[in-house]
Amino acid sequence: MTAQSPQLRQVRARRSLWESTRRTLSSAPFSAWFGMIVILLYVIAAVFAPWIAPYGEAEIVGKAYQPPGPEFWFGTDQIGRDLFSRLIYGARNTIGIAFLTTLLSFAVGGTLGVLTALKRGWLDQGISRVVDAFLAIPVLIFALMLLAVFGKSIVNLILILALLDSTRVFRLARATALDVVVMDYVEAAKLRGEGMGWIIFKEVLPNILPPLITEFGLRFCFVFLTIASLSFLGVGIQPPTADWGSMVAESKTLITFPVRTFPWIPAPFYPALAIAILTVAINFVVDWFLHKTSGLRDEV
Amino acid sequence: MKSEKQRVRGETLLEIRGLRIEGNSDGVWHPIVKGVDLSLKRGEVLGLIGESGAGKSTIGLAAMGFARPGCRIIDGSILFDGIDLRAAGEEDKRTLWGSRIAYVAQSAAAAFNPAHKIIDQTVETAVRRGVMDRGKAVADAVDLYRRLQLPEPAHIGERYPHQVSGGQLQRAMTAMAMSCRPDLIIFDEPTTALDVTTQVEVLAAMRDIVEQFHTAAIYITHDLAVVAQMADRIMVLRHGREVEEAPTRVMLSEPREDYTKTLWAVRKLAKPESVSDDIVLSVRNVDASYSGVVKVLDNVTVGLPRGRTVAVVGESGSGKSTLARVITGILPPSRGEILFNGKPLSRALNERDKDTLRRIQMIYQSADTSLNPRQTIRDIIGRPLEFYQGVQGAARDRRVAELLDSIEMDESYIDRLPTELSGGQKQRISIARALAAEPDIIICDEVTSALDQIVQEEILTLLMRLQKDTNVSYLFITHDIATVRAIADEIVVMHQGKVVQQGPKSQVLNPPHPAYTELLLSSVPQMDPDWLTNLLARRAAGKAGA
Amino acid sequence: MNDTQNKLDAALRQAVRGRITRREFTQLALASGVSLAAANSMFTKAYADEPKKGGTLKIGVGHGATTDSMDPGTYPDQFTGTALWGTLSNSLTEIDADGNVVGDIAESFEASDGAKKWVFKLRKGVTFHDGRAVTADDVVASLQHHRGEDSKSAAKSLLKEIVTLKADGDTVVFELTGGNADFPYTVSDYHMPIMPKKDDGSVDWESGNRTGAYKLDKFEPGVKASFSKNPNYYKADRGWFDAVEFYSIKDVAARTNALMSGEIHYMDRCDLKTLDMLKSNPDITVQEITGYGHYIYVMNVTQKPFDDVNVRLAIKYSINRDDVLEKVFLGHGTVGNDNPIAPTVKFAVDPQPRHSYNPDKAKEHLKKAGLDSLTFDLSVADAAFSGAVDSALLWKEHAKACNIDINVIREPDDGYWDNVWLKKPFVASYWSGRPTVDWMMTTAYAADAAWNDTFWKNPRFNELLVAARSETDEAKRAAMYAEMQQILHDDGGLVNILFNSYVEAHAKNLGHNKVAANWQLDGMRIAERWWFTS
Amino acid sequence: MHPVLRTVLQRLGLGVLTLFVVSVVIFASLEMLPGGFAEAILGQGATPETVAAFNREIGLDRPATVRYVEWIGNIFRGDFGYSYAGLGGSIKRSVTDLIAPRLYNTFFLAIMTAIVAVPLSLILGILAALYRNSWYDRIVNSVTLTTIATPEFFIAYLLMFFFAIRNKWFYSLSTVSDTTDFIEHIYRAALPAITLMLVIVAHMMRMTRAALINLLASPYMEMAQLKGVPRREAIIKHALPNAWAPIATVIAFNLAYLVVGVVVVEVVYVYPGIGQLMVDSVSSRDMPVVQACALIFAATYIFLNLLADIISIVTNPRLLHPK
Repeated sequence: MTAQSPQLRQVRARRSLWESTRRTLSSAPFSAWFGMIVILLYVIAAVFAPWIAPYGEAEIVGKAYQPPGPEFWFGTDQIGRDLFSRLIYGARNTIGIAFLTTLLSFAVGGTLGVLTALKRGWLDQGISRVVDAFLAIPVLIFALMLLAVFGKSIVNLILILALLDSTRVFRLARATALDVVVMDYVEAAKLRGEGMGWIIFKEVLPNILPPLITEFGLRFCFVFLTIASLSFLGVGIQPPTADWGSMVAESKTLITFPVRTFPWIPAPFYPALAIAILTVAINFVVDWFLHKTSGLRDEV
Repeated sequence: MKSEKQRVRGETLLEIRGLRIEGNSDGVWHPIVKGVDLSLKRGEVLGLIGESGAGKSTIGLAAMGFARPGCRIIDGSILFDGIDLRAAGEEDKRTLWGSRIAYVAQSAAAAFNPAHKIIDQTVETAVRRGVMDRGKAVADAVDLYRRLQLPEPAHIGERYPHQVSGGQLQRAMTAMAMSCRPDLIIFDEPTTALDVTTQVEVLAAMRDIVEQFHTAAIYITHDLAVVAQMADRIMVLRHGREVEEAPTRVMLSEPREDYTKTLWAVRKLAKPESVSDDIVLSVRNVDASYSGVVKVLDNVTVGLPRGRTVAVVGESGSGKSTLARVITGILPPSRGEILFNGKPLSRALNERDKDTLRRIQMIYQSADTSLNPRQTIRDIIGRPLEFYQGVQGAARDRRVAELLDSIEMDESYIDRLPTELSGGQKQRISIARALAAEPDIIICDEVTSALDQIVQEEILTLLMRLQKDTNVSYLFITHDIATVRAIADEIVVMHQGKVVQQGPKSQVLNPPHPAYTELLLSSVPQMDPDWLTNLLARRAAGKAGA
Repeated sequence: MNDTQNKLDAALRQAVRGRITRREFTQLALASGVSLAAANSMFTKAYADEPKKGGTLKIGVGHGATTDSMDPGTYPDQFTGTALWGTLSNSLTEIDADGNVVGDIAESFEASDGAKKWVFKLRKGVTFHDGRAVTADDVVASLQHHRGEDSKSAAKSLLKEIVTLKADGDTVVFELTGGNADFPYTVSDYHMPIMPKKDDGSVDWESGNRTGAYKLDKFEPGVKASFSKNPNYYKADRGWFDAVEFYSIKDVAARTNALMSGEIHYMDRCDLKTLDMLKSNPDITVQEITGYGHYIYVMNVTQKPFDDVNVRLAIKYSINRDDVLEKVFLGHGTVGNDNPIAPTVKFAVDPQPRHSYNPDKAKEHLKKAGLDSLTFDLSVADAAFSGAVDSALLWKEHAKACNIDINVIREPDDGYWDNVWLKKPFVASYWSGRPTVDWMMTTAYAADAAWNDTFWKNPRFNELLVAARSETDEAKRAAMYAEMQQILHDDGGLVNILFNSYVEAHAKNLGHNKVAANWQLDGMRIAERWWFTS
Repeated sequence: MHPVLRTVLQRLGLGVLTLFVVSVVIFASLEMLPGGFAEAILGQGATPETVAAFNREIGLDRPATVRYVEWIGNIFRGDFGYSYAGLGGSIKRSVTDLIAPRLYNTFFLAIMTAIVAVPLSLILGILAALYRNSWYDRIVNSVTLTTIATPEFFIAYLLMFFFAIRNKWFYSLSTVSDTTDFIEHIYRAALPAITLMLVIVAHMMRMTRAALINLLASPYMEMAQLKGVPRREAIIKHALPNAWAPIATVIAFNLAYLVVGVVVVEVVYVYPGIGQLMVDSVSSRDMPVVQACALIFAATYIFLNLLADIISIVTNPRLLHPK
């Protein structure tokens, strides 16, 4: 837009970082606020799980399926563990694992994506072909095989999911980077004689962050859905570790029993709800973020 | 022609009073237009002129009762032919738009929908409004194409936007605007994106068609010489306020306000040429091509004297930017050699050593794309320092401060991001970045063409001062003759990859010229309302004569 | 099941078949101390239970894979077992509801030469589904299928005691390496259906032309197997349904839902977690049978520290079996006593002293072994039996009190039986159990047993085992078996946590007699034994 | 050569290459899996002799490379080989026979779902873009989000509970066979289809919306408005044609998912699809079957993406009519 008065620019120029964040937040819609608050709560729960949770993660503290009450807020699960505590620890494990996985997949996929976008040529071809192949193999089944090969430890789970996810990240990073690598400042850096490392991490990456961060949010959610499905197929996170996905899978048989036999919400609904709410929250924030970074302004 | 026009003055068509418009950024509202009055009679052409940010486009759109997303009209009245556009509902406005008020956007390339054929888009409104059935509409459109001197008017409409040149698109868009014979057309910088030679044709076409249908128009531009050709009256805007308003001739002959006077100061800026034989960089018989098929550079030979400025002039596609890429080594030449300080320069970038890289620096046309939006000024200017000279920490910051000072910017800017600077400031930063390397040569690729004229002048003077201080040589790539006059010692005229003419400024700018140089020079708009008329007449005569 | 009860049941069955009058039954009932009202209600109920013809039985089984094949040598589990054997085929003998072996294709069988020679006399008028009569040659061919160099049969090792088998008129004669009084049990195995012999001497296992109560209509491996009534089945009082369909439903929730939505009438392997809720469903009966199957942890007694019997005993005393049964298996099963022979098996005893949780005894035995604390690795995976991991974790807790530190290692499920079982020193294992003491012991505890997963070689035990085989005097055999079980209990390398129950559920309108315990699904022969009451 | 044709050929070439890589990857991971076919089949019952016998029969006693080369050789001759299961008998189970019915079922379900899901999500997406930030938009957004956010099997069980157990409107068992007639098949596959629909509609609808909204900022949309084109028409006539490329990509991705990603749903509803087959075959190490499944999956994926590319070309004049 040619219509932007110098004053306007001045104001923006004089604004401190903190103030601008404050302004940005103040302009955030309700959904974004909701999202951020929820995420914050989850993170707190995850970080301080041992202090918040009334009982231990795998501690058997009562009879099976006790209804919620002062003693057990959400009741107990199939072998008498406190559901509430398991949920809290679940937050820790689920979010922790999902976060590590996503982080790893972005470290690998992102770097490679930008690198290939810069270098092109045979490197690009080679990597792209392999990535295509990996994309063409059904994630679940492939994960199943790899887990069988390397054993179902949490570490392996993270590594394998990260590997499989990184292919998708690679695709995105490469696509977005292609728009950035043609920018003059990248050429300027090349002219200066900068090394690949600098160009990737200082010149290109910072400029493709918005779409990557968005994708990060979504991938993050998909990770624990994938874990849920894996647990359902019998190879996810192994008991007694509390993880929402596995928790839903563990007590899946309860879902289809008439609720009247439960005067309370059946056990699997809590973790499922936990997942749903977090995903919705993240997506709200992501949507808002997208909206801010995209040129589009809504009619005011 | 103008004299005829005096007669057809009718009643007032558009009446704007006390218009105030605000723009929103990050949830805060800032004034953009601060109370502008404006009135326009039938068949009259009003020129809105001002720098970017003067609010001229905003006013232009407001004249349609439209405010862009993120803008809002807060006060004032807009009466179009008696209809209060501020009070009018979306539906009422929609029926006016396209049929009675039409808009011609700055970049036709972007404003045409890539997915539809030109003809379909041209007749869209006419057909929807039921002004005429499609058959008639198409026929009419073809007629308009013809009047606008579009090549093969019968068929050009069948093409998709990306298949025709920018100048043709701009005219097609004018045809689109004309399709319903509106009472008012808003031209929003319609020729800014065009080459000078193309601009002449487009200007002529638009002027004639407006006259023929005796349509009122608001012509928005930052180029006085251009508006002088189009408008009956000119209104100068600054920071959302009217500076002065007067009939074109008056405005040109005796502008009242100082600001208006400064607007064409740049035209007056002229550096005495001084030739030298101490060649720091010489390009010899260089060929270059991208795909390997088409020669973008064809046997180009250019010499750049130390401490002097060589201007490379040409239209887009003349290969002048390619020359820069060849010299910087991004595009290795397919033939010929480049001598730098007498020694042959390695063809490819990665074969050159750090010091050579340091000695040849480049400044790009658009500071927006040449400054990394995620790096602060400190990093942008500081990087070459630590990269080439290994200056670190406090020492580096001190040097950055000095550089900022040398480009006449306060060191308080050191922690700003490029996005927080004005166009001119950004360009200064890129200059500072180049200087930081203490180069022998700076290649300036259209460095001023994206800037307002006043800012252009500032930048050019800065460059010249720096040249005096550091004895750096400029290879100055531009399409703007005025700039060339201002800064060059020698001039190289390029056309379709070949060097048409080169030599000292005085020699190149003064007749006799080779044909192309002639065309180029003559196409540069002059501060004379009759320039376009006369030029066309001359050319017609020339054709007739030939 | 006490004696009178059995007598009454028998009488009832007679009565409803009209062999004795209602009065006679009532008198009998009163005589055995049952009130008149009770007797009457028993009679009416029994009458309602009277088998009725008709209907299509649909069964959901938690096994079945696309790799299942008609080859009985490779029947891996309940799906193939129940469908392709129990429904489609018969073996020479079968195990009845009380765990006794009775003739099936064979009308009778007798041993001679100290049970080294066995003669099976074939039943008259038994025909294959294509109408051809079953001959001794068919029987020989069918059993040969599991023997010989190239046999891929899982039953191969069961039959390696056979020296020769030959057809002799309407009898089949077996020569064994040593005496085996339980040989008739062996040939009741579900891997050994009788199949028609081909001209080339080999047996036709592919076509599914067998002798069973139902003919094979369609077999879609891993999905479904459907059968229709065999009109000229030679057992008059078996095979009531018009058609039987088996669905492979691996997901327990899906299985349960199918039962609740009435799309199947019978499901095996119920989900213990939700059993109470299932029971609360008015149209569904949950039935629980303690079978021969048992969940055990086995140690390699040839390796330190397990080579010391005191260490073994200390370990056996260090686990609270009741707690495991309660917490992990939610009470479904019978705690074990380090004796692999299920209580329901003939000659089973309960060796004393029972190995129940006792930290003091455990410590005491450790001391005897010259240790005051003990640490060892325990390799487990739910592939051995579901709950193996949780049980191990619980055990770890129990053992702490005994100065025993168990280091539980979770092994991958895939390939557990190849890479862990019989390889690691202390592992989780599962035996689906065998109908006889001899069979069980021969398979897993005899010195030369193919699957001796404790590597336990006890001379006395082995000589008893051999002796008992050829011993035809029931009393003497009982004594021998009792001693063997005692020895194994005291000295062996197995920690038997519990005998698992087959927990299965079915629609209320299914009728049946006493349910066999040797396999799931009424000894895998549910299709020919059960019926619709309405 | 015409750009469309060129792209198609080029992609097909790459596709074949990809398929090759896939087969190598799969084969390698199968080789790495602990245990072999015999052990998997015999389980606890495996003895060295029987395992040896099995391997002799299947030819597993030969080195992996040899087996792979042989296998791929047969593939090029269009022979997918025989399942390891029941190799001994006179009736061998050819992989094609094994897969054909399953593949039919899978495609049946996929197509059945797509036919409803694709138009539905397009309409929902366009409406959401039209009335963005309206209540409709917000509601559709949240609902779709929650469906994305819930594990598939959870949705599946819920549907099962409400529509098969509480109210016996549908079957909870979707077991079908080649004897099931068309209508019956549709009826049986209804619940799985709905489940999948809930999952993919969300993705596609959101992408449609995003793709459209991205374009609203472009100058030609403003131009359309200033030409007096009504908002609805502007979005459908001016935005949509330029949004096909991203939409097509995401649709292709989801359709691929319908074929390759439904194993969970198949398990829950006991639907004899190809996903189940592959999982089974993996756990029983039935190499020829696993490979065949993998190739089919990969091929589907590649084909659909190719389709998406073609769509984005033909809807983009720049590519369709180069200067």
